[in-house]
This record gives sequence, structure tokens and C-alpha cells, in this order.
Amino acid sequence: MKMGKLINEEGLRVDGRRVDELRPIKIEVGILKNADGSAYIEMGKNKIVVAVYGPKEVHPKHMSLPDKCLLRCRYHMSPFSTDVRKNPAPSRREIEISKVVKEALESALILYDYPRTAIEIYMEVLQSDGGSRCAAITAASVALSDAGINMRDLVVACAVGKADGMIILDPNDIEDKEGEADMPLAIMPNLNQLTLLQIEGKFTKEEFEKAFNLALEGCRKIHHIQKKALMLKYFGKVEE
Amino acid sequence: MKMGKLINEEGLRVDGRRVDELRPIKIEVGILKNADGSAYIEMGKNKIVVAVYGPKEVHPKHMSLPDKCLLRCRYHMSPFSTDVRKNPAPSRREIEISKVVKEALESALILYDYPRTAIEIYMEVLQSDGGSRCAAITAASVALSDAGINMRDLVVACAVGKADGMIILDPNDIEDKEGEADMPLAIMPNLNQLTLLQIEGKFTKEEFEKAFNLALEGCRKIHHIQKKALMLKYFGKVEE
Amino acid sequence: MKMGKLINEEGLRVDGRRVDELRPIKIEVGILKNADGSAYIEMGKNKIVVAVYGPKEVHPKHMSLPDKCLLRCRYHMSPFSTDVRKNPAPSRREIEISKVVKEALESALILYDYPRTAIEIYMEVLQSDGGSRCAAITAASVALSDAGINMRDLVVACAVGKADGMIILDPNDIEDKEGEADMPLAIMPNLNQLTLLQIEGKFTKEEFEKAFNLALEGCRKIHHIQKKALMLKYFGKVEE
Amino acid sequence: MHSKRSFIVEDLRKAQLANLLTQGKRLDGRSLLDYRDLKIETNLISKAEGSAKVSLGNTQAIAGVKVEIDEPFPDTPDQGILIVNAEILPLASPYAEPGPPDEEAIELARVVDRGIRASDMINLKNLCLIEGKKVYTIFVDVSILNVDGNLFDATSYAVVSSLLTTKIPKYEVKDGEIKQVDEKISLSFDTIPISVTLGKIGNTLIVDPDQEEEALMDARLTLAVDSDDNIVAGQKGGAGSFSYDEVIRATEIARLKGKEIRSKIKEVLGIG
Amino acid sequence: MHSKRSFIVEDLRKAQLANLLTQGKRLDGRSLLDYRDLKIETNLISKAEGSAKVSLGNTQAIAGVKVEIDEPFPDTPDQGILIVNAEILPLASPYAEPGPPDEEAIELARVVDRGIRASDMINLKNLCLIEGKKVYTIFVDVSILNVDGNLFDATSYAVVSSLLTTKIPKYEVKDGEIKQVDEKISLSFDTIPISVTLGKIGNTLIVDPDQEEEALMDARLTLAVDSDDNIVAGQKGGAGSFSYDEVIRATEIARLKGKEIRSKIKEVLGIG
Amino acid sequence: MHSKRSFIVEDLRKAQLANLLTQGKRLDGRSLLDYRDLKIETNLISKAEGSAKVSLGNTQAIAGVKVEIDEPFPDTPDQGILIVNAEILPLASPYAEPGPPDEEAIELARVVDRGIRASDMINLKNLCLIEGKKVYTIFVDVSILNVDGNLFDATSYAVVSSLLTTKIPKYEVKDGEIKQVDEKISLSFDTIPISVTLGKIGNTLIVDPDQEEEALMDARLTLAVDSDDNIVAGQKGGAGSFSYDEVIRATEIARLKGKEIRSKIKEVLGIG
Repeated sequence: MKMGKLINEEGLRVDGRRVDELRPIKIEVGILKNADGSAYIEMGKNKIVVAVYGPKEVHPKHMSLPDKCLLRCRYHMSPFSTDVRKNPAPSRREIEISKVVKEALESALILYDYPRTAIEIYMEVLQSDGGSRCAAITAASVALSDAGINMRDLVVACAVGKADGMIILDPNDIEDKEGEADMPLAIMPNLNQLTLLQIEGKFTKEEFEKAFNLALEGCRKIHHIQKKALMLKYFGKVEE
Repeated sequence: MKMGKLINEEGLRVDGRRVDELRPIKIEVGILKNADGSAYIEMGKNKIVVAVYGPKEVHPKHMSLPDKCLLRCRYHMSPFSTDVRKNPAPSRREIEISKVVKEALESALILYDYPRTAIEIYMEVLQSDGGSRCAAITAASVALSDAGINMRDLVVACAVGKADGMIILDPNDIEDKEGEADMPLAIMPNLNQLTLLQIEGKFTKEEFEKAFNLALEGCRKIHHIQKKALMLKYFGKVEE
Repeated sequence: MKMGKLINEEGLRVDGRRVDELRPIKIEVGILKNADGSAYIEMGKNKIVVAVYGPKEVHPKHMSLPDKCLLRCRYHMSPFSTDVRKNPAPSRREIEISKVVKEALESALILYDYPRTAIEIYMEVLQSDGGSRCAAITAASVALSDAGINMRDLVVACAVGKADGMIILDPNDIEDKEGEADMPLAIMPNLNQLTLLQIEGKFTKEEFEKAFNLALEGCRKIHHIQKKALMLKYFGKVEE
Repeated sequence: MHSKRSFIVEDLRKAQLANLLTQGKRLDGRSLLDYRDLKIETNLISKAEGSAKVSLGNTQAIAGVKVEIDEPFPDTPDQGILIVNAEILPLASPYAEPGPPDEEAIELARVVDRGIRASDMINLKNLCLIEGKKVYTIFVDVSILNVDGNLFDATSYAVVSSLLTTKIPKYEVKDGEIKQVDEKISLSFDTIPISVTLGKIGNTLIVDPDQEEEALMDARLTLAVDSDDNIVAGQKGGAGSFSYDEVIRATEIARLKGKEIRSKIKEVLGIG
Repeated sequence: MHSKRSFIVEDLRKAQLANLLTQGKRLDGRSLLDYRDLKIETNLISKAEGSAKVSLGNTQAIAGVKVEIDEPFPDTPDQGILIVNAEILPLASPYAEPGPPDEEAIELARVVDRGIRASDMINLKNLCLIEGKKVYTIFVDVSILNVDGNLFDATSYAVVSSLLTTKIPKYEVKDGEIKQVDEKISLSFDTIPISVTLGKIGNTLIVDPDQEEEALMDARLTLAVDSDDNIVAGQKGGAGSFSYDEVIRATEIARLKGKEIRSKIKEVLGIG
Repeated sequence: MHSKRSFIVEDLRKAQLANLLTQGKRLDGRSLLDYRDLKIETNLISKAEGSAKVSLGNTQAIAGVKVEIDEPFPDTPDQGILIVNAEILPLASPYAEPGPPDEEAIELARVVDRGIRASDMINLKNLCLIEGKKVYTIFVDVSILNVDGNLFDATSYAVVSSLLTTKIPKYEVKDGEIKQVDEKISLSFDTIPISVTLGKIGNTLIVDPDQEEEALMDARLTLAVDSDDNIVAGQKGGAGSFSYDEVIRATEIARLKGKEIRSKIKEVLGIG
């Protein structure tokens, strides 16, 4: 992490945003024919497709759970999604993200409603940018809704970072690589519960609290976009 | 593919053959004790052993088919079979050939006669030359006969190629590598049906038809050798 | 194997031992809470932990044996156990040793007493020195006792080698690498039966017999230490 | 998406299809030699040097091109490297599973690769920077996003479209060293190979089978045709067989449909 | 070691635990913010450049440090390389299986690695010998010997303790070549990051959950704190969630317990 | 090939065999220390630098030798490299499965390799072209074509026979470069190691067990003997054990049979 000029004298970031500003976000619902639920998200340069299959039979059978649904989750990056071509085999990073994303979504799912079945969530990152795991979570919870799965709340995610000593919302790729710290988190916005938190890099006590609140604020804004996308799909229009 | 001198002024090829001539072929039946059926073929420098096991129980059980036989096929090259030592792990090329060879043979098998069982065909290329997949198919259908498996017809295979602009029958290794095109195919000679076709390299309309007919002619000649080999094994002599 | 100066003019070895002398040995019993039986051995620089689980249910079920216990054995070296860091994935050497060690111990186990179950033996080499497979066997048979598994006898192992043309007992790492020959073996000392034997390097008829007897003598000494360690664990004191 | 159906239902459906085919019709209303709707979007992955998303009916494939500078293979020191790869993503179908590619995915990738390579669409000698030392490696990775039959053609069109719109970084060679120049260049093309896949059901040949037709059909034949009407690649698939006449007829259909689809792709991509 | 228990027994145990927690007590008698006994032994693997065996209650981990000289990564030519790896040995638990690391072992290794790396405990620039050519690669491999909960903290303490006691071979650089000198040097440290893991059961936060508590708890939060009380790494785990207040409270607990454990480790290792 | 038999049949067969053994006879009529018929064909793979197909009764193995020029291992800069590999092909037995080698195949390959290597049959220093830079790598790959017991000996004879008939390309070293010469040279040999495998059934030792005997026997002992009657390698296998006297007796049998088989191989290959 080198101290580059990530924020200029006017307080603007490399892509022209203010420190507390999100990148443009676009969410589409139901874009894949075969999946039981699906969503597509663009968040900055992130372009991610999510499919949900289930509740469905469990293969192999002995992995099925007698009292609840088995949740499976795969976060995967396309070979052409990154600056340097990515080997298509899952990396350790992708395996870890698959796990934390699964746990972030599981908090919102009522898995006891679907015993002995499985729900599979597939997230394919077609193009990656900073915050791809957050965008994937945000889209996945929309895809779960689209599949008609019972949920306590949507899950929405957003990262905060630190660049040139300042707390910034929703870091992009360059800020992620050259900044000093990164903290993705996910919440259930109506229940006010945190379901994902990862931290990498130094935060003082004050910085942490500031960053945490900024991320919550970001999540609430994205939640609004999630709801609009679902309304558009199911009711054909969005009342503002 | 470079335009070498693959055919000389007298119309003869690097190994002295005419353009429509096959390499020497030798087939032996029943050469392995453990297998239910087996065959050995030499076709030019190709030396291939084929074993057939089955119909037998399916492992793992859940892969068995309720109404027909499961056909499995493995085409594999020995590490010492090639000019440069081959890694013993199956390559993508071997996996693809295993699939098309299986489908070439499956056309002739009456798999509904053996429900809930498996037939396994193992082809081991001890020494490779041009046209090894064709030689493997030719030998495998003899080994299937040797195993007493019900078949509609034998399957016999042969390749055609293009070298120095001419259509040639049964290309060898050098012609395969330095020639302009290659087309292996397999047929059921009594039923006049094509069960394998692969094409790589440019064929004009006229070239294609010429090549196709030349390959069919080659197959018919090899079919004669198949029958002789089986006669020799089962009746001890061959009536010409 | 180069002919170094492994034995000096006074007949002493690089670590000061006489040719028929063992390295210091320490065995502790029951050192892991989770395992059904466990042992720790130090033999020269070897430091090895062994855990035994079982008799327990077999996974996957279809591998269970109707009339006897399934024995599984894993010999594994920690990445930091060797001079150059070892890749944590099991090497071919570790797989072979796992097999011969399993067979060395199996001779002493009454597997027909535990049909349809499994016993698992895990040997982790924290630090390796010459003779690590022998130390592992010696510790594993103690751990099997600690787990209360029915045995005909303890199994005890020791290696002999050849250095500067002399037969030496219990070679260390340097003697193993620079010596001329190595012969690890395991016995059941009360039954006078050999359960492991591996030989690598030239032994004349006379050398072989001398080496074999020296190894048996070494095993008997180590057997005494095995018994003391078990006594200490179960009766709190050792009567000499 | 069809769930797995019983044998009886399957047989009834097959009879219905066979009946339709005698009238020259198919289950979705197409006639025998009709392709489904073909849609192509390009340049949607800005991190890739080229990209294309292709929809053939409900089959969707996305291809991305990445370029690296590597050493050439020892036996072709004066040629660049082209590697085409295909993956059927687990999100594409309820039957696709995560894991290493199975024989079906490997065949798909190899057949598409062969169709491009054997046509000499890309002159690999143009991709050599310093003989024996530095060449362009062009990776084309295709991901199947939704499976509804005829993956071969959809994948092939995605590869062709992404290559046709690729811009690679330019390098200057000076004193045996390469230096990237602030300029992007297109690849040059002599021909555009088009893959045409036929299905055989009973004794009828159809093109562009959808997933339901694939489940009912006896055999498959994929042929790639170049801009000069040459057959440049082919692959038969499936447990059934073809009569010799059917093969010849298939080559004629492939030339016909190949020309049609080539025009369509050129039109969409705005190529001469 | 607890065998797998029926749902009914599990529910009874959970009720008992919940009841205890309201009184500020835990099943093994600890209070909510008590760690189990921490024991550290160092330098027990003489073939390693550093080593430490850590017991946290019945959880046991052993870490070994190996050093190699390698080329640096192309994007960090002036930095050494630090690789932290963790494996749950099959001898550590009746539920651990031989084989490649599963997602749990991968998460463990990556979180511990992040805690060390993000704290800048080790200045990687000090590990560069010749820029772009020769750097130290420090491998820290941790093996779990016995599983009884809170592998994250036990593993992290083993890594920190082994690094703090590591002595690496010294090299001199002369005329662009490196030469090993007959001397060993310690690594230099600016800070000591301490991992603190909290469990949430109902609405109660505890630290250092043992295996039984892990089975009953709703969610996990691991935070790493440096010598200056900064949070340097974090990872939430488990299917449950935290209220925002709980997160803030967790950071306070982490600072408190981090300081305590840092003192303890420094005392055991005899560091200033 | 015997199908899997019930326990009762198995016990009856074992009793029958035990009874025969007391009379010094075996199920196939051999006496205790008789080998089955040994046949060797060489030079049947012209693409390999050496090859041999060995039949020991119905056990068949084929070995091929391939030669490459590589860098030596860093710790043996003045030595060539010899790599012996063995694979039990799935066509060799109804119980063999495709896939990576299992522990049995790995043991087979390593034991045969050890028998060759420890005998110093091939002087690896003769295979060095330029110290530290260029050496011959000799790959010997063995494929088992038909399994009928005693794979160890059949594989070993195939390796030895293929090496004895190998001709490798000759290189000249000039100005620190190597250049292939239009000449082939044989490897040079000081000794011929012979593998002798014994089985123990009850208290009887037999040599060259076939598959049925292997299924019924208690333990296996493979010993390799060089031309000077030294034991150069050994491996005990199986769940049973040997008395100390039996081990000594086994070494005597190995010397005896080793001499016999060495003569036979030399005769077939036409070696002095």
C-alpha cells in the first residue's frame, strides 16, 4: 500500500467521486432462463451475474440435512474479469469469499422452512472492480427473492476503505490496491444486523467507528436500489 | 502445416505408398487372458491393445441405467508411444478421443440388451502413428465381438488427408503433421452408416467428396481384415 | 552415497556413538485429548506424534468389511520437519511408507475382533531424522495399546545401515544420506516375527546376517522403552 | 427449463416431434433449417481486449479475449499462440456442476478451437514479435451463461465475434527488446469461419437444435465453413449414425447456413 | 471429546448454557471474557528457523518457520515474501479428514495470514537482499494437533511466537552476488498483532470459545489488534448476525484482551 | 480370471492349497521354488530408445525407455537422471480402475526403481554431458497389460531387459555446447540386478506367486540380488509376518533363483 495521490486537493477521488459517494449501481432481476432466480449487477466496473437454484434435491443424498436446507454458494471470477488473465480453477481467495458470502446470506434465510433440500447460489464475476464480493452479496439476495425463497430481510453489502488517511466509501480497484485499508460489510437493513465483516489494514478507534457508520449509510442507499429493481420486475414500474 | 515434399514426382508418398494405398495392417484376437474380449492391431507403426470387460456390475451403483447398458471407453497413450515422452495422465486430447470413439462404437451396440450393467472398453496405444484413433476403433469392435457382445455390425475406421494438395488415404505421422488436412471417419460397413467423423483442415466441395469416398473404400478393405482375424480365432482358418 | 569419514579411528560415529549404539529415545503416552490413543516419540532428532482413532464407523460405508476391521494409516511429514521445506501434499514416498507401516502394524492387530469398523492411525513427523518410519511404527504400536485395541504383541522397529564399510545400528540423517546401505525392519518381539523389512543398498551374505541380528538386538532394547512408557502412563511408576 | 421426465412422457414427446417433423415443423414453430434468434453484444468487458455476448435463442455465451506476451512454443518459434477455452458455468443449468471440465466441456472447447484454428482465421505468424523469444498469446475464454442447446455454435460465434472486435496493445521491437506503444491494433483476418450444427432425428436433419431437441435427437454433426465455402472442421457426436448421403447433404446445408450467419455477424459488428 | 449428540440433548445443553450465561458464567467455569490457559513452548524444532507450540486449553497448534532465498514477486521487487499456511491435521479431531484443505482450513490460514500481514508486523522491505533478484521467503506453516475450539487465536499466537523467536541466516551482498555469512539474525518487529476471537450466543458475547461453545454459538468475530490499539484485521463467521452495537463492543473487548495476551506472550518469550 | 468367491469357497481353496503345499506341490502343478514360464521380447517399440515385453505366466508387462536431455538435480550436478515408473493399466484386470496410481502402483514403481538404483546397474555419472548443465534423463515407463500375480518381478525384468537393449543418441560436447552425433550408443552395465519375490502361505515359502496364490498368501518378500550375489534391495509386503529363519532362508532362495533368471535373461538378450 503506497501513499499515492488518491484524493486531490478538492477532496475528489481518482474517479471524481466525493469520499462518501457510491459508484453508479444498476441491478436487473430475472435475467437467466434456466435459474429459479437470477440477478445482474453493475457497481462501478463490477459486472456480476447471480443464479439461484432450489430448493431442490440434494446430491449426493447423504449430504442432505434432516431438519433444514443445505445452502451452497460459489463465488467465481471469469478468466477475462481481471487485469491479468485469471486461471479458471477456483483460487483460495475465491473459496474463502464463497464461504463468507454464504454465511452473510444464510443469516437472512429461513433454512428450516426447506428441510432435506438444497439451495445453490452461483455468483459469476464477469468483470471485477473493488468491492466485488459486496456487489455479489447485494445481487445474490435479490436473486434469492426472485427465486421466491423465504427471507427475513434482504442482505445488502458495501465496503469502506482508507486512502491518503481519509475514510472513503465504496473503494474502486485502484483505491483497493493502493489504499491503506479495506472493510467490506453486509447488513440486513430492516433488522439492523450485520452479517458480513472483514477488515484488512489499520483503523484507529475513531477511524473504525467513522468507517463503520459510513458503510452502514452506503448499504442503506444500495438497499433502495435493490427494492426498486425487484419492484420493476414484479410490478412493472417503480413508485418513487 | 507447411507444404513439404510429401508426394514425389512419381506420385509416391514418403513411405512409398500410392495416394490410395493403406499401410500394412495386422489384427490379432483374444490376446489378453483377463479381459472378456481383446484385440491387438498394428496399422503402420500404430500398435494398440484393446480390452473389453463386461457386461458387468456397475460401480458406483447409482450410475447404472435402468433400461440399458452403461458404455465406458478409455483411449490412452503409453508414455513411450510418442516421439517425445508423454505424461501418463490423460490429456484433453485423449479425453475427447475417448468420447468420440465411444459414440462411434455405441452406434453398433445393442445396449438395451444389457440393462443395469456396464461395458468397459480400454484402448492402450503402445506406439502411435497417424490414424491411431481409427486403428483403435477398428480393434475395439473386434474385441467387442470377441467378448460376445451383441452388435448390429462391426465398426471400422480409416482416415483420409490432404498432402501437397492431393487427397491421400490413411495418412501416417509425417503426413498428419505436415499435411494440410485430416479427416478420420468410422462406418458400419454392412449398414452403410457413418458413426464417426472429424475434420480438421480445408476441404473444397470437390475435395471433400473425393476424400469421403476414398475413406469409405479404405474402410471396406480394413473390414475384410477384421473378418479374417475373427475367423482365424474362432474357426482356426480363413477361407479366402 | 559417497564414502565420507563417517566413522573415526576410534570407531566412533559423527554423533559420538559406537557402531552398535542407539540414539536417545523418549516415548510419552496419551498426549492428545481428542484421540482414542496417542503417543509421542523422540529418537535422535525425530519428533513424531501418533494418534489412533477407533474402532469407529466406516465412511464411506461401502468400504466397511463384513468380517473384520478396516485399518487406515497415514504417515505424514510437517512442512518444517525437513532441512528444505517440504510441500504439505503427500509425496509418493509418504504414500509408500504409509502402506508398509500399515502392514507392519496389521500383523499384530486382531482385526477380526472389530468387524464393520475402522481403525485410523495418523503419524505426523514434526521433525525428521534417519529412521523416522521406524520411530513412527514404535510409537504407533504404543498408541494402539493406549487406545485399548486388541493386539498379539507390540511392534517395535529399528534400522541398521552400512557406513565406511561397517554395519551400524540406528543410522541418523547424515549416515542415511552418505552411507552405503539402509535396512529398516520391525518385529513383534515376544512372537519373534518380522513384520517390516526394507533394504536399499548392497549387503554381502555375511553383512546381511550381521546387520539383521544387530537390528533385532536394537529392537529388543527399544521394546523395553515402549513397555516403560506404557507402565508409566497406566501404573504411574516403572519398576526396573 | 424442463424437469426430468418419465420414459412414457419422453416417448410421447418424441412421437409428437416426429409427427411435426414429417410436416417440416418443429416444436417451437421453426422450420427444419431455421436458426433461432441470434443476438450479439460486443465490448461489454472493458478489462478484456475483446469481448462478445451471444444469445442463440435462450442459449447464452460470453467470450473474453486476454492478451499476454510469452515465449513461443519451441516447435513454432515464429508464431503467436491462440488458446480457446470454454466452460459451462454451474449457473447455466440445473444439471451443470462446479468442478473441473468434464468430457462434454472438453469436447466443446476443442471443437470450437479447431474450427478457428483450422480455418486460418488468424495468421499466427502476424503475432510473432521476436522470433523464438516474444510472441503474443491470445486467450479466448468462453463461459456458457444459460444452456438451451447448440452450445457449439453459440460458443463459436462468441469466439469469432470477440476476436473480430479485439484490439491488442502494440509493441515496437528495438535492439532485440520490445516496448509497448500507446496504441491499440486490431487483429487481421483473411476469413471468417462459421460453425453450423445439425441434428438428426429419425431420418430428418435440422439445424440449431435446442435443448429439448438435443435430448430427443439421435446424432449431431457440427461443420465449420470458411468465407470461401470450404469445410474447415467437423465433429460428429451422439450415439446414432448418419447415412453417407446425409453427410453430403449436411455439408450443403452448412455452406448455405454458414453464409447466412456470416452476413448476419458482419452486419451486427459493422464489418465490410 | 464429545460424540455427536441428538437434537434433544443438544437443545438441553444449549438451554443450560444460555442459563449460565445470564449469570455471567460458562460451562467450564470461566467468566465471559476469560481466555483459557495459554501455554507457549518455542524452539522445539531445531531444523526450523523458528518454531512454537501453543496450547489454548486443549487446542494445540505448532508453527514452524522455514526460510528460502527466492526471486521477489514481479510487482514487489524490493520486498521479501511471507507465506502463512495452516493445516488441520487428521490426528487433531475425529472429524478431520486427510486430503486437500477444505474451506474451513483455507479461511483459517487466510485470516491468520491477514492478521500478520496487515499489521505490518514484519517489514518486508527488510527482507530484500538484491532488488528484483534475491529476497528472503519466510514460510510459516502451522499444524493443528488437537482441536478444541478457537483455532484462529491459537494459530495466530503460534505464528507470532514462532516469528518472534526466528533466527534467519545472514547474507552479504558483494558484486551483485549474495554469500551466506556464518551468523544468524532475528527479524525486526515494529508491532505485535494479537488475534481476539469472540463468540455470540443468544445476546451474549464471550471470548475464546471452546469446541462445545462453537457448536452452540450463533456467530463468530475475530479481530486482530496491534501494539497501538489499532484494529488491523477482522473476520465475521457463522450463520448468525451481530447488532451494530455488538460490533463496537467487540472492538473494545478486542483491544482489552489483545493488550493482556500481548503482555503474556512477551513475558513468556522474554521480550522487552 | 477368477471372479470374487464366497468366504466358504475361499476357505476350501486355501485348505486344498495348504494340503498340496505339504506335498511340495502347487495348484498349477509347479513345485515350491519354480518360476512360471518367462518370455521376453525386445525392441518392439521403435519410437522408444529401448523396449521389452515380458510374460511371466499370464502376467504381462511392457517397458519403454525414453531419453531426454535435461539439467541435473542441483545436489547431483555430475549425474544423469533415471526415473522408473509403473502403471497397472485398467485393461490388465477387472479390478484395475482408471485414475491416478494408488498405493499399490506407487509401491510397485518405487520398489522396482530401488532395485535398479541400489544395484548401481547404471552408472549415472556416465550419463552426465556437461556438469551442472546437461545430463541424460532416462525414463523407463512400465505398463502392466495383464495381471496374474507377481507384478514386482515381471516389472523388474521388463525394466532390466529394456535398459540392456537401449541405444541412446550420442552427443559431442564442444565449447560448452552439446551437439547430437549421428550414432547411437548402448548404456554400460557393471551388474544385472534380479528381483525374486517369495510368498508365504502358512509356514511354506514359494517363489513367483500367481494371482490366486497372492490372494491366499499371508505375506510377501521381494529381494533384489546383483551379479555378485549381494542383496541390493528388499521389501516385505502383506499383513502377515516372517520368522527370522524364514528371512535368512529367503535370501538364500533369492541368490539361487536370481542366478538362474539372470542367465535366462542374458541368454534371451544374447548377452555374454
